[in-house]
Parts: sequence; structure tokens; C-alpha cells
Amino acid sequence: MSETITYREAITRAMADEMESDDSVCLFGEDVGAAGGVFKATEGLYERFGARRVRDTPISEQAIIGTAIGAAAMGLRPLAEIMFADFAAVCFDGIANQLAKYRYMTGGQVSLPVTIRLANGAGSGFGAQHSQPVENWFLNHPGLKIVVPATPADAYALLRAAVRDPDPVLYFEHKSLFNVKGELRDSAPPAELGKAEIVRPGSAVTLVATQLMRHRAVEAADLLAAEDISVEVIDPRTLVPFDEATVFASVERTNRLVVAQEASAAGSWGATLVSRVVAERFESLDAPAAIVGGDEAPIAYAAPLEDLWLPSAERIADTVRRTVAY
Amino acid sequence: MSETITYREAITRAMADEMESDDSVCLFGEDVGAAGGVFKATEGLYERFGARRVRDTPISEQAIIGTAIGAAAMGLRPLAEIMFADFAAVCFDGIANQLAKYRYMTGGQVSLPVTIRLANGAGSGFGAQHSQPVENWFLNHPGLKIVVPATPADAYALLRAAVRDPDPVLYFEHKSLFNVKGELRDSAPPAELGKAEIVRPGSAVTLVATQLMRHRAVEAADLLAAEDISVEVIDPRTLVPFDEATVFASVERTNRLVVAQEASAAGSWGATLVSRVVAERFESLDAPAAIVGGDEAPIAYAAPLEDLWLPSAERIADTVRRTVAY
Amino acid sequence: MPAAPPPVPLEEQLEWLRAMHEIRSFEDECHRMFAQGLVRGSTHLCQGQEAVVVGACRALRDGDTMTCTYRGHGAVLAKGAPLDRSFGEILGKANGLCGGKGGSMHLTDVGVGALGSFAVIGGHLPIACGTAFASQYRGTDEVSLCFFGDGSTNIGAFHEAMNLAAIWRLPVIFVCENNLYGEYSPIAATTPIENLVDRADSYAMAKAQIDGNDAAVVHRTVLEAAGRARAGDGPTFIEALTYRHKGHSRSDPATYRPAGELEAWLERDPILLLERTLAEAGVAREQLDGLRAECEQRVADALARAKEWDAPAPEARLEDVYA
Amino acid sequence: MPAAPPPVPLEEQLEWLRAMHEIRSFEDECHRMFAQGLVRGSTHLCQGQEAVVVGACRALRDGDTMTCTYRGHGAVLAKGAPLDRSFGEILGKANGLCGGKGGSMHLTDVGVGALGSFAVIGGHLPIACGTAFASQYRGTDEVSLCFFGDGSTNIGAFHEAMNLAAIWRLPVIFVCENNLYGEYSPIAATTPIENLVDRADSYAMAKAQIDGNDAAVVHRTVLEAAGRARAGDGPTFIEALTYRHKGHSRSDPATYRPAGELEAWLERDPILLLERTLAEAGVAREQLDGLRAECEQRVADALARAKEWDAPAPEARLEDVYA
Ligand SMILES: Cc1ncc(C[n+]2csc(CCOP(=O)(O)OP(=O)(O)O)c2C)c(N)n1
Ligand SMILES: Cc1ncc(C[n+]2csc(CCOP(=O)(O)OP(=O)(O)O)c2C)c(N)n1
Ligand SMILES: [Mg+2]
Ligand SMILES: [Mg+2]
Repeated sequence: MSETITYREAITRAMADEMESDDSVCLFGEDVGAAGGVFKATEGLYERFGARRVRDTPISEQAIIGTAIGAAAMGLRPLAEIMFADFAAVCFDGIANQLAKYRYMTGGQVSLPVTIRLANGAGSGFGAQHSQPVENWFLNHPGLKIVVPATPADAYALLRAAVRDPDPVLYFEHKSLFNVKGELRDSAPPAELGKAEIVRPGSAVTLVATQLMRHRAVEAADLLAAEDISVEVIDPRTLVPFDEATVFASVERTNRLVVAQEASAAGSWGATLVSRVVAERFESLDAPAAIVGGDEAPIAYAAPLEDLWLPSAERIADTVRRTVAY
Repeated sequence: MSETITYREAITRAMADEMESDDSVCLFGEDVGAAGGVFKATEGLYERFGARRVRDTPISEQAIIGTAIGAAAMGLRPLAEIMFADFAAVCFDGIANQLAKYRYMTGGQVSLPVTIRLANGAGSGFGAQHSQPVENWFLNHPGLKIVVPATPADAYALLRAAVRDPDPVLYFEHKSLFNVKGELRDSAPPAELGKAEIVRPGSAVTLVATQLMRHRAVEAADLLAAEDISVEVIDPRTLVPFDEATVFASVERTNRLVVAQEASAAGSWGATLVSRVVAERFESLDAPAAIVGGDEAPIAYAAPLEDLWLPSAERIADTVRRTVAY
Repeated sequence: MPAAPPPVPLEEQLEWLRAMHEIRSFEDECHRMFAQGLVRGSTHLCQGQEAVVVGACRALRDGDTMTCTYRGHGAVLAKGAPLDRSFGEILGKANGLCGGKGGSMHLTDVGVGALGSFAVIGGHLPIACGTAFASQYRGTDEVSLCFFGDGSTNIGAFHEAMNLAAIWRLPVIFVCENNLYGEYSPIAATTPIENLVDRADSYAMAKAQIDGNDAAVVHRTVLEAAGRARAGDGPTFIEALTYRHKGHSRSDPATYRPAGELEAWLERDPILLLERTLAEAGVAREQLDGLRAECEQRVADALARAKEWDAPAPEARLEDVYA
Repeated sequence: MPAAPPPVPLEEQLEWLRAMHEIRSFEDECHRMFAQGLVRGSTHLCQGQEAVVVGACRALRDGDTMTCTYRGHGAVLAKGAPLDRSFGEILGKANGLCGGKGGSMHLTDVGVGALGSFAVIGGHLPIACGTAFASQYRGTDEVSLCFFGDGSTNIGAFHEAMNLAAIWRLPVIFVCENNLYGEYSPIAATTPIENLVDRADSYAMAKAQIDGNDAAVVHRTVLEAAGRARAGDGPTFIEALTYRHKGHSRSDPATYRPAGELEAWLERDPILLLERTLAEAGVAREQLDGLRAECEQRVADALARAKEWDAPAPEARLEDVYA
């Protein structure tokens, strides 16, 4: 049996199920309590689990992250909400220098099962300081895991996995996907971090995409199917750990790689993946691996500009066409 | 005429010369005044330019960066020191969300000629929170320029260029290079940002490296010369803007690319460069482009572990050998 | 405190009222636009807080600078930004203040000293120190006015900016608009002290807690603070007690407010208060009503103009990244 | 304040003295090692501040946690870390507290409640809130003790941690070791108020400014704070006035200190003060000298042992990144 729910509902349910099954799971952030969160993703949790387990914080992201770290070091499994992912910048030290390194610096004396939820990405007209695809900020910080769900089913299974994971996990919720609907199987188990999904099998080119871009990649694949171009769409679902094996195997079959990502290319996971495929499957590539991404510019407010900044299904399809025609 | 000076002295002199020639250049940071800076890079400037132009700040990096932004918006050319580059994490919002986007968000109403000096990199036994190659943290933030000098001459010419540049510049000073000596021509002019240097011409492989790794790349090239492997070593000197033309032209000649960098690969400039070469010069590559970098781990304190983390000339040479033998 | 300054001439107070009317009606128009979904994203309105921004900005001189938050429409208009180009920015038009790149949360008009609206809490307080530093460095007597909210006093950047401004004796005026809420949280739920103004004591900074709905009080207080700043006597922290009539943002019905709270504050609506003062000073009811109608018309016309403007050209998104 | 607690038994005070001697001599050995260049990187010593860490840690119970800074050798030893493995860590040995991965700035011994030494200013204050949150959440009465310096009170994380601890009434004890300097800057050069302890008022937090060189005073004050914390009455901010005898770090000769300052403080050396108290209480000079000699010997032996240990295996650098 399964049920149709939204990405937002899947996130709320995952938190509820983990809090239900483990008293050491607690939730805090700005207005996550009675208000149910700015994106309404924590709605009902305060009523259900009470003020001890669900707490509003002051506007103090450094305190939020530090509290999560200390609590985790003592054995709790905190769910910390950072609202707009862009605000990771004000607690960057806590995430990058403390959370990511604390276990390592102490020779493994502490485990830090912290899950940080962040609302990610562009497409909603929030302007340059509330729209960034922030996942790339953390790629060069070993010690963190990075989860980027695109569907309600993944949002649910990956969030439960993140909470249970013994390591720090940055869990990105894409703002443009909160209302996307999908099927969720009853009593769906937690996912395994580091397992990609072949969203749509194909033979001519491997198209890797996450979050909002995954959906546009599928749209692009539909467009191209009409042109008899068979596209294999892969969603890695987690950037750290990254399921290279699935992508490598696909490229061995298709001999072509396109990455569709929201962010600009410099310092991105897409560029990293291309460099890995080139290093490990050079001979498999019959065409230049290509990245479709945002412009090397901040995200503008005006709808037409923001829409141009974000790769569209058409832009993705064009790059695939060029790669296949190469 | 020229003179032999250290990397540290070159930095100090560049600041002195710019402050001498332009009263709008001011300098502030923690203990940069009478104390001459934790790395002694500002020695003598307080005595020479006085308390108005050279100021100690509290331990408040967010205030330091914000002050630089506001001052620059009003037409000053602040030189802000962030001491260990790792501390960019505590003022990350100021750099990534404010400094990088302020001009763009206002439709070009402000120019921000801010130069932020940061002591970068590993090799000195400072441990996980004082040793990181931080330049990669800022690649996915359009609006910033990134300068990574490796020699006294470059340190001097690029710092003067950074101060004169109308845009925000992150200027990374490598801690392991402060005492490196080199020639500085009298009245050497400011450099142009975005111009790579072919450190050593070669024909078999293009080896791109910056800062400490540039020196080890040259060492590696020497080792390999003895084996009749001709290595072209290129130092991009600035990561943003990046002189792709020089690297592309070299790869067209050598048909092979190796990047030697201090940082781990994920989200790094090296991975970005590889993805660009693959996109633009795919047919030129006769072997997989390779990255020699730090392990995907924080930087350990113990000398033998830190030394293993950092790519050595020997490790660089091995990768070049494999790439050439491919 | 120095002797009370001479009373503000009626004409000047009428000009304040005009500015407050324009802001009120500008915000009401924004409310409608967003409610109708004519605009994407979010907006943060300041109905009820007009006396703070108008009273404060009118105490400034040309050359002084002002920085504010995402709830900055009123502050930017009070500093002198044109109505039509402000609407244009919120509508994402090429002729908007920022060419459509900033939007509601980032209204900026450097030409009038409205140096920027910043949307990450606390981010602009250190920047306000920087503009003040520039005047101090150059030896001019310009001051830097910085608006922010009650909830913003709990973020790190607030502490660092206050401390630096105090130790460097920077000519900054920090104006905390205490509207009782940070998003949906009453300030008391996130802050252990009652009078935020007392946080100035951590920095030995001059302070004042005032009625933010009384434009004359705000004006006088900021004038004094500016005097200190220009004289080299350093920064001031002002807590202006006020209230936002609407929710936090477009999506907030503000159901968390206790019954009667809004109604009580509506009786202290800063516009009503100023109208009453002026009426008592002998200004005719007709003139006041006329002024209001005239302002609403001017705002409606500005919006109509702005709606006609073109969207930015596609290439514009790649411009202004670097100088 | 409750009635003064019963006087601390002599044996216990002698144990404090032992701990202080061991820390002093541990730091002196470190000073030599770094001066001789036997160790890479930097180190930050705490000679002169022993009474703060020993007095405070002795007021704790098993289960209580402690976090501190890069100047943390004394705090970690006071909390119970073994001398040899602490040396081992600083020497980068496999058998060091952190397997050689942390180093001088990150000494950690979770087993004894020394939860970590953190090297980015302010970074651990919010973490101390988190360990306190865990006890509150579980309903245990464990407290979280957090050491940091005077200069650290100017960074944002300090403000956020203090505010959160106060509004959530967390069982945390913030101990600011005011040793007059942040690096090479006298605190007065970077901070506009004289008594840092007064910053507690911004959070309505209990506070105490004390003589940090008097172990008994520190002990009593922390005991009271811990009592409040265990009773659910929330955090306390303690400013302990003390002095570091050496420079900021290995490379600092501390030439910026006014003439006579060090000498004056040496007369208030916390070890001398405690020895005097004990002598006055009747402990024989010989016993005191014997204790000192014995401690120095124990430290020397520990160092000798640590020097013999192996360096970490190369693979170790890839371990402990993830669980
Ligand atoms: C660093 C950061 N955290 C959280 C937010 C989300 N946020 C936007 S407005 C706001 C409330 C601010 O309250 P206050 O300072 O009182 O200003 P007001 O909105 O009442 O004018 C919050 C938490 C943000 N923009 N930046
Ligand atoms: C965020 C940050 N900025 C700067 C530094 C460099 N730094 C190390 S110690 C220190 C001085 C700290 O002074 P204080 O808090 O008084 O502690 P003390 O060293 O006196 O024990 C500074 C500025 C740092 N480690 N972290
Ligand atoms: Mg408010
Ligand atoms: Mg100190």
C-alpha cells in the first residue's frame, strides 16, 4: 500500500517517525515550534512531541549549530533547522570547522549524529541572499555528509537515514519542491546514504541531476525521447557519500555524460563528478562531459532573470543534443 | 636592478607602497598595528602610517569584514586582515553573502575595492583548524576575485593589483612561504589579475599548481627532467579570474594535464579546471587529466601525518609519470 | 541631555506626515500586489512603523548614510528614494532602483544615501560601522544610521558591530525597531531581558528607549545622537518601541498575536498621532484629509507608472557581477 | 548568595596544589620543547592561570563536562587527563590523547569529561550550551563548564551562546579567564567596558567577578554556580581575574607588557598563594617542597615515557573522518 503526499509532508513525517521511535531525537530552530516552521515543514511536531523535544531558538544560528554539536557529543540526535540554506553562512564555522572536524581532531572520541535541515535553491523570487544552491559550499569539507532529495519518497527515506546516521548530515530541502506530490509506500524504510537512483534508463547519454534539476532532467529526457535520443537520468540523491559506481557503470554503457545542476560550475559537485569520470573512465567517454548550470553570477530577483539563471529543461536538452551529436 | 626579499617582505612592501600612493588605502585587523601582525606581515606599517590608517580590531571578524565593506562602499580601499584563513568561516556571511553580492543586488550602485588578506594552507603543524587551503571555499561565489601568489615577486605585484582592483579580492598568503626568498625588480609594477605564468616550459605534460604546490611542482619537474620527461609547469596565480587560455594552449601542445593542489579534490579549483579542459579541449587530451591533492580528510597535527596529507614532489612526480606513460 | 531643541515648525511636521502617508499607502499597495500574487517571492511590510523611519531620516543631513533590512521599504522611501522606482524594483523592472536585481528585500538608492537593504539578519550592522568609519577616516562629520529589529539583537554580528562602534567611537546610530516580534516569536520568548536598550551597557554606549510611534520623539532623539556622533562622541543605541500592523511577511496572517494587541496599537497608529498633534496645533481637518488623499493618489500614480516599465533585458543578469 | 560552604579540608587543598604544580611543570616542559624546536606548530601556555582551572574543575562531579580553548593544557589536566598521554598528543604520538591528530590546541579526553579544546575563538561556547542542553533534555543534573578568554567576549558566538543559555536556563558555567590580554592587545584596547562580568546583564544572567589566582575563591564560586545550574536555575558568567606569565604563544616574547606588570603578578602567583595558605594552616614547608619536587618528577617521567611512544601509523590520517 502507498499514499500520495507532498515533499513537505514527507519531511514532516520522517521527523515525526524518527522522534516517535527514538527519544534522543530532538528538534530546534527558529519558529519550528508552535509556528510549524517558516516552510511549514515542522507543522504538528510541537503539538505532538511537546516543548521539551521541539524548541524555538533565538535568531542565533551559531548557537543552534553549536548546541546541536554539543548535544550530539553527549549522545542526542539533534535535528537543527537553518531555514534558508543561505544562512549557513552565519554559522559556517560551526559547520565547517567544528562539526566537520571535531570527531577527527579528537581521534574518534566523539560521534556527531547531527542532522541540519536547510531550505535550498532558487526559483521562488527570494533574491540573491535567499536563493542559493548551498550544497557546494561544503564539498571541500571532509567529515560532512550531504543529502539532496528530489522526491517525497526520497525526502522521507533519506531524512530518516540522516537522523540515524552516526555522522553529521546536511540535509537540503529544495524550496521549489515542497509542494511536489509523489507516492510513499507505507512503512517505507530509511534509505541507505550513498545510493544513486537510475530514474530513467537510457542508452545514448548519462544525465546526472539532483533536486529541482532532476525533475527538469526528466522533462528534458521526455523531449529528447521524442527525437529518439535515449537518455539515462541518474539522481545521486547524496553528494557525500557519492555513488560513483552507478554513474561510472552508466557512462560505460552510454559513453557520454552531462551533469545538470542549479549552481554555477566553479567549485561545484558537477565539476567534481566530471573530474572523477575523466580520471576513472577516460576511455569510456566518446564526447566531452558537459555541465549545464547556473550562470557565474548571483541570483537576480526579477522573475525573467532568475528563470534564465536556472537551467531549463530546454537548456538541458540542448546540451544533451550537442553531446550526443558530438 | 633588483633585490632579494622574502615573500613576507614583499607583502609588507606592497601594502606600504599602496598606502604611500593612495590615502584611501587603510589597514585593519587583529594585532596588525604596533604588534606588526601575527605573521609579522604588517611590521613597520603602524610606525610609518600611524593609528589613523593602521588599526587593531577586537576579535570580531564579522565586524572587520563588514567595516571593510561599508568603508569600500564609501570609496575607501580597505586592506582587511583575517589572520589564519580558516577564520574566514566566522565571517563567511560577510564575504559570501554581503561582499560578493552587494554590487550585484544593487544593480551596480556600489563598487567594493576590498582586499582581504588571509594566511593559508598546511605544512606548519597548526592542526585541523589552522591549516586549511581555504581558497576553494569561495569558488562557487561569483563576485569575488581570488589571488594565490607563490613567489615574492608575485606576492608583491598581485597584492598591489588587488588593492587597486575595483572588486573584492581574497588574497591568500601561504604560511609555508613567508620565508621563501626571491628577486623583486625595483619599482616593479602591479600585476594584471588573471594572467598565468609559465614557470617552466615543457612538452610532455602540463602541470598546473599554485602556492606551496607550485614549488613542489617545480621540484617534481626537476626530478622528471632527469628521466627525460619534459614538464610544463604553469602557475595560474589567480583562481578568479582564471587564465584558461594559457592552460588550454599548453594542453594543446602537451596533450596531458595534471593539477597539483593542496586541497582535497571535491569542490576544488583543480576539479573545476579539469572539467573546463574536458569541455573545451577534449580532443587535445591523450590521457586522463589527473589531480594530485590532499586526502579527503581534515588535516592532522602529527608531523608525519600532515606531511603525508600534503602532496609531495615525489607524489606529484608519480602522477605525472603515470599520466605520461598512459 | 542638552536643552530641548526648538520646536519643529509645522511645515516640517506636515512634510513628515506626507512621508508617512506615502509609506503607508506604498505598503498597502505592496500588500495588495503580493496578496494578488502579482509578485513572486516575499515581502516584509512596515505599516505602523512609519514614525521611526521618517522621524529618524529627517534628523539626517545630505551625505549621511542609512542602511536597513528586508523590512526596508519605509526606510528607503524616508531617505528619499522615488516611489515609482521603488515600486519598479519590487515589480522586477529594468527601471527599478536596482534594475530589478535586488527586489523587495534589497531596495537601495545610493544617490540619496539609502546605502542598502540587507536580508541576512545582522549582516548590515558591521557594514554601517564601515560607512561610519569612512567619515571618521576622512574627518568629515557624516553619520551612519542603521535600522534593525528586536530579534536581530540576538545574533553575533550585532554584538561585534556594537563593540567595534563603541571602541572606535564611530559615528553610527543604531536604531532597533522593537515591534515585539521576530517572525512569529514574541521577543520575550527569545530574549531574557525586557529592555533591549540596556544591551548598550555592554559597550558603554549612549542609549535611549523611546516611543517609536511619536515621530517628534524619534526625530529629537536621533538629532541628539547625530550631534554626538558628529562631535566625535561616538555611537548611540536607540530602542524605538513600535508595532507592525501586518504579519511578518506575505505568508503570515499573524494569528499568534494575543487578542486586542493589534487593536490597542492601532489606537496609537503613528499617523493618527501625528495628525492629532497637527490638528491640535491648528491645522485644519480638511488640510489633513487632503494631504492623505493627495499622497494616496501620488502613490497610485507611481505604481501605475512602474507597472508600465519593461522587464530587464536578459543580458542584464550577467552584468554588475564585477566592476 | 547562600551561607559560605564549610572550609575545604587540607587534604583537598593539598590535592589542588598537586594539580597546580603538575600543570605548571607540564607547561614549563612544553615551553622548553617548543623553544628547542622539538615540536612544530604553536602552543599556548597557562602558567599563572592554574588556580582558575583547578579551582573550577575540582568543583565539578563525575559526569559534568568541560570545554576549553587552545590554551587548554591546564584545563584538560585539571579535569583529569593523564600527563603522559597529554604530552603524547602534543608530541604527535599514536598514544596521545587524540592519537596525535589534535595536537596542543585540541587536547581532548572525553573519558574524564574533558570534551574538547577548540581553536577558533568563540567556537566552543555554543557547544558548551549543547552539552548542557543534553543534561537538561535528559533531566540529569550534570553541568557544563566552559573556559574562554577575555578577548573572546568580543566575538559573535559569545553573545549567541550567552543569550541561548540564559533564555533556555541551561546548566552551563561560563568562566572567562581575564588574563588582561588577547594575543598582544590589552583588553582595554579592544573592549569599551572595564568589567567584562557586566556583560552578563545583557542576558539577565547570574554573575561573579573573582580573584582567579585564589583557588579557594574560584572553587567556592563555581560550586555555587554549579548548585544553581543543577537546581535548574540556569547559567552563570564568572570573570576570573588572572594573568599569563608567558607570552601569548611560542613566538611571543610579550615585550608589550608594561614594566613591572609581570613582576607584580608573580608575587600573586597562584601556587605561592596556595602554598602560603597551607603553610599558615600548619602544613610544613618540607611537605610543601616535597610535593612540588614530587610533581616535577612525575611530570618529567610522564614526558620521558611519552617521548618513547611511536608516531601514528600512516593510515591513521584517513581514519576517524566518519564513524
Ligand atoms: C541569519 C538569519 N536568520 C534568520 C533569518 C530569517 N528571518 C527573517 S526576518 C526574521 C525576524 C527578524 O526579526 P526582527 O529582527 O525583530 O525584525 P522584524 O522582522 O521584526 O522587523 C528572521 C528570523 C534571516 N533573514 N537571517
Ligand atoms: C575567530 C578567531 N579569530 C582570531 C583567532 C586568533 N587568536 C588566537 S588566540 C587569540 C586571543 C584570544 O584572547 P583571549 O580570548 O583573551 O584568550 P587568551 O589567549 O588570553 O587565553 C586570537 C585573536 C582565533 N583563534 N579565532
Ligand atoms: Mg521585530
Ligand atoms: Mg586573554
